[in-house]
Amino acid sequence: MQVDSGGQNNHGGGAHGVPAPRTPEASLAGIARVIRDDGTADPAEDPRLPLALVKSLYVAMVRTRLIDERLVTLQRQGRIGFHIGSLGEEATILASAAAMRPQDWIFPCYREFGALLWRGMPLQAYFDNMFGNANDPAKGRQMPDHYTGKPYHFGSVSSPIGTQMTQAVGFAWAAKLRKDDLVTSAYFGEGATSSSEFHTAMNFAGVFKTPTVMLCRNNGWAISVPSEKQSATRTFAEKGIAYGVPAVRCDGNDVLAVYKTVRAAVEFAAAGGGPTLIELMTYRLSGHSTSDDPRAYRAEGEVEGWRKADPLLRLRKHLETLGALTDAEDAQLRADTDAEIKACVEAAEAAPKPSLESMFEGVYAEKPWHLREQERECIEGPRPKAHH
Amino acid sequence: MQVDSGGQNNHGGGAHGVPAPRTPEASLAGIARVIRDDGTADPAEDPRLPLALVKSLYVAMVRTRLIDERLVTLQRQGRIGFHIGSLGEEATILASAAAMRPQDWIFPCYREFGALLWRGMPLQAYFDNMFGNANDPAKGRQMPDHYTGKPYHFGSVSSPIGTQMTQAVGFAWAAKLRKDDLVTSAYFGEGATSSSEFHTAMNFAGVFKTPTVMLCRNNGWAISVPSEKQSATRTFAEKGIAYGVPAVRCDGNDVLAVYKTVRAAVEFAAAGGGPTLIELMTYRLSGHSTSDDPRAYRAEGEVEGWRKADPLLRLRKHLETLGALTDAEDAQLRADTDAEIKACVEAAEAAPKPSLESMFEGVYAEKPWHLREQERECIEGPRPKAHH
Amino acid sequence: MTEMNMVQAINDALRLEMRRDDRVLVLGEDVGKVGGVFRVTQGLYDEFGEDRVIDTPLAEGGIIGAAIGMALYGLRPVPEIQFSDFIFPAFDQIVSEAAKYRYRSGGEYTCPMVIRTPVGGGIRGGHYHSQSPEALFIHTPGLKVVCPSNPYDAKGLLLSAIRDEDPVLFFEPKRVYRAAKGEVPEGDYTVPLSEAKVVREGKHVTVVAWGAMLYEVLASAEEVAASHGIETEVIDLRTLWPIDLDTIVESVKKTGRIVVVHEAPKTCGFGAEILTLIGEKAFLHLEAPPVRVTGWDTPFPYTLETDYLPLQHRITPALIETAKF
Amino acid sequence: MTEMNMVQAINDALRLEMRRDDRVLVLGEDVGKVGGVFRVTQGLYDEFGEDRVIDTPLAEGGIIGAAIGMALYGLRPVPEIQFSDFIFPAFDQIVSEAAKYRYRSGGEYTCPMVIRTPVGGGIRGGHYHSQSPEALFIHTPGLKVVCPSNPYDAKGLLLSAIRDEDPVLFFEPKRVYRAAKGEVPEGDYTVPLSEAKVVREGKHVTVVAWGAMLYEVLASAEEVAASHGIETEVIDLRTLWPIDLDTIVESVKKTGRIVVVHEAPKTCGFGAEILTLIGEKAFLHLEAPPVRVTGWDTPFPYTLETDYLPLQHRITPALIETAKF
Ligand SMILES: Cc1ncc(C[n+]2csc(CCOP(=O)(O)OP(=O)(O)O)c2C)c(N)n1
Ligand SMILES: Cc1ncc(C[n+]2csc(CCOP(=O)(O)OP(=O)(O)O)c2C)c(N)n1
Ligand SMILES: [Mg+2]
Ligand SMILES: [Mg+2]
Repeated sequence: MQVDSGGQNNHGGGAHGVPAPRTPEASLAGIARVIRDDGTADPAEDPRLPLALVKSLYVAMVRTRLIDERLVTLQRQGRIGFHIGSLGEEATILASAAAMRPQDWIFPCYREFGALLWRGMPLQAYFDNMFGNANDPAKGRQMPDHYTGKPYHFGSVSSPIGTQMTQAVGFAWAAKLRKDDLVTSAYFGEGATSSSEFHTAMNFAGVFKTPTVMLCRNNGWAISVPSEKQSATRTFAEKGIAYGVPAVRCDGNDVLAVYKTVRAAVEFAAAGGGPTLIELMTYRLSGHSTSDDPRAYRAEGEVEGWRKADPLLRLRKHLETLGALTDAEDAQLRADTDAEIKACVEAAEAAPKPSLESMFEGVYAEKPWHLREQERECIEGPRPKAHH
Repeated sequence: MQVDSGGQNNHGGGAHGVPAPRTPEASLAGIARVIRDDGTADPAEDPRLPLALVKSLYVAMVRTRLIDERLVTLQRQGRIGFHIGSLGEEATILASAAAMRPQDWIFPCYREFGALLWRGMPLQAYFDNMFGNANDPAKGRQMPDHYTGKPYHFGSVSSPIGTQMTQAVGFAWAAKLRKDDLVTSAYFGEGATSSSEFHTAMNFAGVFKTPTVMLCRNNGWAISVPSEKQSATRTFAEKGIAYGVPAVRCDGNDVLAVYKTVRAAVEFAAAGGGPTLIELMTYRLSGHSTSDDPRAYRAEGEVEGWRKADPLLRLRKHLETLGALTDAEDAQLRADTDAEIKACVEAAEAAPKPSLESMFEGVYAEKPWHLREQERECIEGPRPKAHH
Repeated sequence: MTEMNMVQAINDALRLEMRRDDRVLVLGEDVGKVGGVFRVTQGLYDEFGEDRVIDTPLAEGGIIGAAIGMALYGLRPVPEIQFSDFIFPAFDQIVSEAAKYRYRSGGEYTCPMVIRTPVGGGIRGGHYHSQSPEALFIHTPGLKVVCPSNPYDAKGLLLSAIRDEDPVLFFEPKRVYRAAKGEVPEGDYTVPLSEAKVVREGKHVTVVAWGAMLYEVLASAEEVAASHGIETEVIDLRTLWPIDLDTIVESVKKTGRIVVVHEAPKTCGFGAEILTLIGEKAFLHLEAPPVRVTGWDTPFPYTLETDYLPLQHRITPALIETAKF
Repeated sequence: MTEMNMVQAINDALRLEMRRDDRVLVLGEDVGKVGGVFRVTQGLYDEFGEDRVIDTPLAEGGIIGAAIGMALYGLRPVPEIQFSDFIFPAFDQIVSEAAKYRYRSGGEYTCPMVIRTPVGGGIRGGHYHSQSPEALFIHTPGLKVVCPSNPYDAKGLLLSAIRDEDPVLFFEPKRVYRAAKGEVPEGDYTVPLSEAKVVREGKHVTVVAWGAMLYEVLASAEEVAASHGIETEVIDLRTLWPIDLDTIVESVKKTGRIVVVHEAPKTCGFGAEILTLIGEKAFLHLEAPPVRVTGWDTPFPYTLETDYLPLQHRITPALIETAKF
């Protein structure tokens, strides 16, 4: 069992004065890594994953990156309304998703479209969600990036911070009560550890020993609020202590470390050990979302430092040391992905809007009289002039 | 500075299987005490309080006990509607209140009428609250034991669990911003550590280093739920670690230990050190309130063990070893208190009910038209037949 | 048939459904060994064990958040909130999550669960053990809201609610938990949701009420029948939302007059909605201004609670005035 | 006088009052260096420093709970909730605590504070960045609720609200944050709470609205004046609660007709309360059924938001029908 507490308490009364972990080096001090600077795997730490798996993780991370970049462009062009991506955080998302077993369930925050695609959602369906068209599995009812993937054992994104954590615990608890061999994971940011949901989810998980892996993406920022203003602790992992929940910190830009750590927690949970809190040390390279301009609150220099720790570069270097990736392969992957994205965007843009009827469906299992009445009023009434 | 963490994490994934601290001995294992079994103070730990202070604490605790007992009787007789008392927890309440400085503010849970009286509220005013009559400072608007004592730097009781913690932090924070030398304390039960308010209050206190003393009365029970079902941790103190807040456990039935621990935290806070979490190990000797019959869920044997650890007995023995309390004095104290209570009850019962007008006052600073209208309707309309 | 009070009838429904459907479980504060502070879940812990009758930590948000997770999984949780005054720490999970799950996920996920909670005044509970927050949930699309007034309906409605595919707020009028008694069939039966019941026929004025206030309305109806010969038609709403408007409209078409009685504060209470619906559906049938008899717009007071509540003494004059208008 | 938009006017009010009264401070998520996600607090951090413009951890319950503590101490906190959709984690502190403090403590404690929060749709925010929860707070005795529609009122009402002795919910219609522009005096002035404003006079039909919908109502009023010669009297409510009912009743006595427009779902929305009040106060003056034009009773949808909102296309026919009834 690889899981242990990386936490250390600061009894002096809070972390004030402790320098903020604003560089990759400071952020990762004392944390075990697998992929070393030269790209080779540390033999003592290497989980020895099949090469095919590592390569497919690389493919997925590159695709995630390219999709992300394209969506930002589409938003700038006014073709989609919003995007919230995972630039720089791909390893935390892809490697953790890959470490879950097929029967396990993922409860997303909002940056995890990469995990949803890994789980099998067709790219077209994701783009349909981004455009909110009639083909969107969520029927265009929610903002972009508020996707849903039940067929892929993947939850439903909502905006209120933290709610998915408690639900992931309840879901895992139900499975445990039914003796169903499954584990749930919940993604959330370090800012979300301040929410009441984190407290409740962790406490219930601890008390009822639910098979849940709590995945804290510590990307340094909650919109404009730096991680050191969220908590007076030195780490977020040490919060596990308050709930009797084992916790561990992990280099979140190291695909192999993330996989190994999450996998251990999944196996621990599946074996009846209960929950684990994992703090994945990473960095949000982009703004919070397309609505945000981070230049108003953070120094470009800080970002520069982290660009060098880009998880894609690290994995690529690793694959190169293994002789498992050629430049030509990489270029082909990017070209294929671009083409695929282009086709999806075209189809998504061409698809019709959701119908007026669809607005009144699914509020309840059966439509009550008042919604039937409102639906009629809406459909028979005049349509709005174009807005926006 | 006496404050340090008594917490130890349990990395096995929760406290399941750890025997519940259901006896005073198990509960207090490893915790420093001041008053020893033979009644003498441990010279190494003794805070050397003035004898007059220790005696006045004894007086206050006896009065608290006698008031409590009388209120239970009054409730059984149907003369008051409800009481929630502090039987067995008097030391946690009185010694902590005494350790606060005059300029400090107390934010109560609901078992702390003893602290309110210590702070100077006349006993009559408390009984007026218990009867909800026109003289009640809260104007008969709230249930019994939902008192208010602003003149005594004492908050306003409300039922929703936990809300006072965050408010105590906000109040202390305001004082700190205004460079006003005051500390706040918040009382709460160990059950309340599960509430979202505990999480938020502790986190804000840690981040903003507010001068706040968080007083967790661990009395073993949250109504029928035993403390070991609230959390998978071995202690509640160790929850401080999650917030960078120093924490300490204390023998809650040892007046001198409570005073010393709380005083140290107050001085630490006043000196700019920030918040402290104190877990006071005690036991709820009564039911949760007069509405509760604990025989439905707990073994009488457990209560028996704790009766022997009664904080009044311990303090009395201590005073006797000091030759500072005679049986005659004790009897006189009890007789005086009885007489005082009797007079208060009579006056409170004789006082009129709050006026109908009072029901419409104080919703806002000024009465808006709709409440003036409703007041008129109420006053000019028929009165209800007697209910209950 | 057995005579039962509300507590027994609800307990009976829970036991029955837990025997019939092993996906059903109960969770909340003190619901286990002690059987809830009102003893509604008494005996269930002994019969079904701690995996299906679960004492939780003190966190309403956790109770509902976890129950949502359970419902997503496929169980049928019946969480209890000890008093409806304490539902607010769970408000976000209820209105942002449970209410919207089906809609926001395009129907992939559903959230069938019944949140049971005692409601209303009359037990000298003051500010925080007396409130009636139903309007807040009725205003939230995606939720159903039920409030029975008697043991028969309580059992039948709870069985319907647990079998329903949507999240239901099940408000139990604690003032009549033990006072309301009646014959209850022993086995399985349901009272369908969204069907109001005319519990007294009359031609002069329609009164809509639910829960504990129904008994006050019935007493006033008797009073005005005897004193003024006014025949009141009394409708027990039973399900508050989605409302059975037809039954009310039909009655108002007959009487031309409507009074709504509820304990919650007047302003933005459910009474406003009912009267506005009548204004929309039966305006031309109204022969008198629609009237509300409700709690005042103050926090719920302790000592003066009988002056606060819309009891018989306030309903009777409203009936007379409306009928005579 | 300077031309300002709503964002600038609110910013100006905050800056002015923080200069005038050193008890006033701002706290919330991202209100500091970046000046709020809508930039409403921009520049305040630079002028007043981190002790008076405070970035908090991500916990709305903490923001409001701490602000209550500050208000009890004697400060005048102006907490910001980033979107009113995210106010629910703070719901307990608002409705159980802030709203009841004065009453429950017999007047010993008071809780003056202004909770600022963007409200409403129109920015393609979907379920969770578009809602209008005002009715929940209007239903809670002890709270005041304000929603300005233009920069002049926004500044004047905010200054009144901060100086008020009671807790105020200050809803800012984000759809017109930048679109609504107007002349705003530079210095100190107030717009009193609980005073509605007749922004267009007319004799055929009264419309009550607030916030962003006011502009839709005015567009419809022009439209029906031109097309049907219908003269609409438009009332900008400005303070939702306590309501200025006199102004509405007076207008309805003249027009005999009333339409309320709001974005929130219809059922149990504030429209129901306004129409019921009119039924109570002006029943005999009504010449047509009172009408609501509101959001539908569904969660707020993304793609179809203009079909969801009660915009001009839905207001216009309601005016015509009501005027012609
Ligand atoms: C309850 C709630 N409050 C506020 C917001 C607005 N908001 C959205 S994301 C965010 C910051 C989240 O930071 P973090 O948890 O660190 O996640 P990250 O975005 O960094 O992945 C905030 C404040 C929200 N969505 N929900
Ligand atoms: C939000 C909320 N939920 C539930 C309750 C009902 N309740 C009152 S006291 C209590 C148990 C509190 O236990 P603890 O915090 O240990 O305090 P103690 O009574 O033991 O002093 C409960 C569940 C409440 N008052 N508020
Ligand atoms: Mg973050
Ligand atoms: Mg306790």
